[in-house]
Amino acid sequence: MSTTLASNLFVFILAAFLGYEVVRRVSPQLHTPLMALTNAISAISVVGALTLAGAGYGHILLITLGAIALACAMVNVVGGFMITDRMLKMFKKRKEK
Amino acid sequence: MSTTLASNLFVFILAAFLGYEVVRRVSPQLHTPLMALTNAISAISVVGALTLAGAGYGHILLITLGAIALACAMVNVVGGFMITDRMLKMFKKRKEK
Amino acid sequence: MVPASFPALTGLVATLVPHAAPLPWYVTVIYMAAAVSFVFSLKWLNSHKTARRGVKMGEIGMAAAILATVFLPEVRHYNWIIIAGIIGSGIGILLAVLTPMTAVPQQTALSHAFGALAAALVGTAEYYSQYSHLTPMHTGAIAFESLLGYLTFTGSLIAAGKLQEVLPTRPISYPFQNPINLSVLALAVACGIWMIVSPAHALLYPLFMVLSLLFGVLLIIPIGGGDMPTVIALLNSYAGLSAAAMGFVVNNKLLIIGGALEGSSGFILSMIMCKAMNRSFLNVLFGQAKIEKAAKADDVYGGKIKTVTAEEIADILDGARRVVIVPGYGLAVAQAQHATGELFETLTARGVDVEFAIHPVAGRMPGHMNVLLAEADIPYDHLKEMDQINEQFDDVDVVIVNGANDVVNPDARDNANSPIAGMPILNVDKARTVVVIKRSLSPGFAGIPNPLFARDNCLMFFSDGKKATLDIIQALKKT
Amino acid sequence: MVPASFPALTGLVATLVPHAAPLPWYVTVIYMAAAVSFVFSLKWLNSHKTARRGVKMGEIGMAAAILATVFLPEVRHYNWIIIAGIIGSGIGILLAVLTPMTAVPQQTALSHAFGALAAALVGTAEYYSQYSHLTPMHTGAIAFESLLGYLTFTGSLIAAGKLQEVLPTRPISYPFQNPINLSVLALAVACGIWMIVSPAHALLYPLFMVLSLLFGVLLIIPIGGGDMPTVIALLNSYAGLSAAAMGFVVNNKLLIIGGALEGSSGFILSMIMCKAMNRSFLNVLFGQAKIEKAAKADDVYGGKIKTVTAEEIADILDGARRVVIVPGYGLAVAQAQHATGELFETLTARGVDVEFAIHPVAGRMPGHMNVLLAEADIPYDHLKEMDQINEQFDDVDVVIVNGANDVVNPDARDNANSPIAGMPILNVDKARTVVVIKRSLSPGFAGIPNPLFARDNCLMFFSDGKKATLDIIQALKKT
Ligand SMILES: NC(=O)c1ccc[n+]([C@@H]2O[C@H](COP(=O)([O-])OP(=O)(O)OC[C@H]3O[C@@H](n4cnc5c(N)ncnc54)[C@H](OP(=O)(O)O)[C@@H]3O)[C@@H](O)[C@H]2O)c1
Ligand SMILES: NC(=O)c1ccc[n+]([C@@H]2O[C@H](COP(=O)([O-])OP(=O)(O)OC[C@H]3O[C@@H](n4cnc5c(N)ncnc54)[C@H](OP(=O)(O)O)[C@@H]3O)[C@@H](O)[C@H]2O)c1
Repeated sequence: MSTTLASNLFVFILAAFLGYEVVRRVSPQLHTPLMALTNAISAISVVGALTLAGAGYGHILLITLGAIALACAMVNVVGGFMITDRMLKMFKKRKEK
Repeated sequence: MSTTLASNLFVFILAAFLGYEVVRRVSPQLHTPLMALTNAISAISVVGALTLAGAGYGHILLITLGAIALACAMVNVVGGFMITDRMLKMFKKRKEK
Repeated sequence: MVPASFPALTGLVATLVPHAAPLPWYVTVIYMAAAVSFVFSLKWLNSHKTARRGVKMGEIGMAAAILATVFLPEVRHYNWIIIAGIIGSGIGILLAVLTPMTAVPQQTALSHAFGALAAALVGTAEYYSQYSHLTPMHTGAIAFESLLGYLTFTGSLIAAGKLQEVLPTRPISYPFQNPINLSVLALAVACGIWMIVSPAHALLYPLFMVLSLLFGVLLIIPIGGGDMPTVIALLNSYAGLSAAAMGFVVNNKLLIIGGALEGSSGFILSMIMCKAMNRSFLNVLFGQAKIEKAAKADDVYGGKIKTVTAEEIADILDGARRVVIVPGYGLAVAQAQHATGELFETLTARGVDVEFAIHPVAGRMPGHMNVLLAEADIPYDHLKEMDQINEQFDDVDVVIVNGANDVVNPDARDNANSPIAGMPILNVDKARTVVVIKRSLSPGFAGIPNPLFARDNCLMFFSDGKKATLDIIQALKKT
Repeated sequence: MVPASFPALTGLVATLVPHAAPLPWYVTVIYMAAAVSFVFSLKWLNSHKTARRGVKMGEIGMAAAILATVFLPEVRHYNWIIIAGIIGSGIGILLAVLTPMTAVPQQTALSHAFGALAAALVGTAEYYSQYSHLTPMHTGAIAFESLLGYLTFTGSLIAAGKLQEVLPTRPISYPFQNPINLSVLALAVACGIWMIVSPAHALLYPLFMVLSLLFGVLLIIPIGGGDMPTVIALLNSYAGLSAAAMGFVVNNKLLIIGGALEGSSGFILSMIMCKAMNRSFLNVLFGQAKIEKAAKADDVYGGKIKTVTAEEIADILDGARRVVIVPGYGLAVAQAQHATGELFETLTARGVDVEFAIHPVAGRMPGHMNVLLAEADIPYDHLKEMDQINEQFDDVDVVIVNGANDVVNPDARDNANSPIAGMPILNVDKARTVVVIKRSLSPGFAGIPNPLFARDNCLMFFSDGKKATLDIIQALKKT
């Protein structure tokens, strides 16, 4: 196994466990915002699309693929965080009267 | 930063967070066994001592250092798990009479 | 190694290897900080008090990681980045601002489609830019990324279509469904393995891509609308895994972490959903729609159904101290959340103690009911989980069930022969009086009659969920 | 680059680079599995039911990792491995089997010393085998490993000595203590940095080593016996970090994970200890021993102390329905756990409801009281945490405080000027009757009088913790 693959696997395993431990304590009340938030976070794949779309060399087809991927990922980066916050803003405690 | 150092740091950060999330839920009743168990687990450093003591080439001084390190780590490998189990065995529920 | 069949592409082989160069150290540090910020972002979602801070934290980490990447030396041309960035952000803003809360499930499914498509396209580009010097390991990672990405893309589109009711919500089935679906998957996997063995074969990747897209469709169409909560959670997990796979392909640990976090989150949510329906994953994915006849409906209901009017309900509520409202799938369909919020205010103003009992699978996605009720300004400390409130129904004067059915079916608890036996339910039948709002006696998702409706303490109000609620408020104002 | 001052070692330079060769893939897989097993091992310690399974899991992972390493191609000579393995395992078995439960704190401190020494020695060997071609990064990791390893080694030995009372338990202080200690640390760090700049300088490493060893001693001797719970937890964390640092040096991710797990576990435990004493880390480590006089002891106690005999206690217990026993540091010192177990049995046999209220810092290390009481066969569901029982003392007939003092001092709660103000305490003063077993009116660790002893509902039984308990059992048998 290449060292790179090995260390990536270690990172994946640890992150998956960590995600499990952290997420299982999120209250069911917030499961919908949770999905939106994780969706925004995994849109970090925008970083991969960026290097592709910005490489500027190579075939136009590849750059187009990169640009479409970038646009798709940006939808989630921007939309994901915004809608999470929009939902969370709605959760209010009883206001004292 | 070398790629190796970077991936080691990623692993360290994730493992530290994971440890935090997992350990903070251990009941105070088991804090003493917890210390013994983590001590046994971190004695995985025996693996580093093994390659040193078993290399067989190089200076006798280095091999001696490796052998002492190996012995020290083995104390914790064997002693740590055993005493953890010994303590855990003592915790019993009320026996039905 | 470079075959003649890729004439247009041969020129770029070996030019696009962005991840082969090590990153500048400060970019690595920023990526680490971003990973930590993502972990805190999720941690802080644990509690209402810190949740919005968590979103901020995630945004900061994301912004830092994007900026660091944009200024990498190998990123040289910004035209496409700016154009795609603006288009993507624009769509994102529109979706985030315009989506009504009742449509959040569809919107979520769409986001999974976008995320998965991004991963799939990057996988495709990686494959075509490097096919002549791919290691088996690298091809394997690309194949994994593409398979997951394309199948999640089409699967999520189908799910979004079903949720939006553009596509039929009932399960679509045909003979030999499972064998056919699994064959398509097996073919795709075989293609992937072949690609690993000989990466430069011209037709393999397109075929692989088509099979993955097809499998995504086939996987989701047999699943009924009622199982969408589980399916959305599962697609959430897949979308995360495809992002993580992209991390393996471009060798970026931050992507792996971000993807893994979503992957396990979606996995947990689908586990919770399955448990709350007392079903297994495999059963949700491959269980054929049951064709059992709900023949005994007449036996169960015959002559035992008592209906009420809004005025009678108002009278009953007038004497109540403690009321619990059980929202269900029908409340979302009827868009009755704001009316329900008004009912909550009206009753509270009259000194009644009003709470909401929320079953984990009520609604169309995990947690959906909570978001809807929060939208209607109902304070979240009045939203109770099943386990919190289930012991307390003895002590409740009136339960109002609005558009829920299976999740309050006592057969699940009492009748071991029921198709939903063992599914945890809300014990509303223990309350003094139960008022059920639904349009007819037609069954819920499970397709079985509900003996609750025939109980002595149960009164039916046949009406649309929103109209019924408004009528009750009207009637209450007159008493 | 290779200086003449290391004549004996020049021959081996560049021979010992075990981690430069990539591991066989199956070893990597085994290491991953071992990492996963360690995580499960800790996870399963969450609950009594799964805890022992967790130990098994950890053992399996450890055994697999060791076997995989032993059969690595670069491990060629087994003589030393066998000898050192046998000696180490032998000592380990002896320590695990023979250590009495009252001595677990010392044993734990000793284990930290062993673990840290192993890390430090490997760091030393790495340095000397590679000093001529070390990168700054690598030297930095070795320096970090050695510093942490050696300081934890001596620090843990001092802590073990204090706990075993071979060394004086009271804080040892001298003028300019903190400036001197910090200078030693600064010197060591300076040496480390110099080493990174010119790794081959002959005298640097030995000097660095001596300074690290010295700093470990200086760090722990000023800390009093009462602060040992925090200090042990901190040394636990350091021992883990030094193992993790070894992982960076030999580039082994399994070591990094194992070390990081212990590192954060120790960190959490020391946080819990500090919080339970309402103090900060820095205050524990660098706070000078307060020389305030507990001058007001006479004011507090004068004429208000009521003593009782074992027979009188037996009479009081005879009428009690609910009894809570509060064990403290003195119970461990008196080795009174088995006598306490017998008292528990005697009272339970008479139909009394007996529970134990355990303060987080009671005893000499985190959780120590629980282990002692479990050893005495007291079922763990009768061991209550502070938060579980603190609201219930109103409802308790008799509290027996055995060898505890500061953790039941109501001044911490009620008197904002008390030196221990704000420290969370057990509210034993709310019980109907409190019986305190200790040998005299002398203060506990904080050195302040305890107004509890002067309360109307408090009775003092001046005696050794074990003898007192046995006397009460005797008296009970006679009533
Ligand atoms: N997979 C399973 O085995 C299973 C089993 C149970 C539940 N579930 C999940 O649980 C979810 C919800 O359970 P549930 O009890 O909330 O729903 P349910 O059992 O599907 O019942 C929903 C009820 O809402 C009523 N309804 C629909 N539109 C309405 C409207 N406009 N106004 C008023 N009522 C309306 C329907 O009755 P009318 O047509 O008479 O109005 C229906 O009986 C489902 O979406 C599904 O995901 C799954
Ligand atoms: N750092 C801080 O500020 C701080 C403050 C409070 C507590 N703590 C921690 O809390 C721990 C325990 O608190 P604690 O309330 O359990 O202990 P404590 O406050 O230190 O008091 C222990 C008591 O045990 C008694 N004792 C000693 N040997 C005995 C024997 N053989 N038989 C009967 N009694 C005996 C002593 O009184 P006699 O000598 O009269 O017998 C002493 O008052 C300490 O070890 C310390 O770690 C720290």
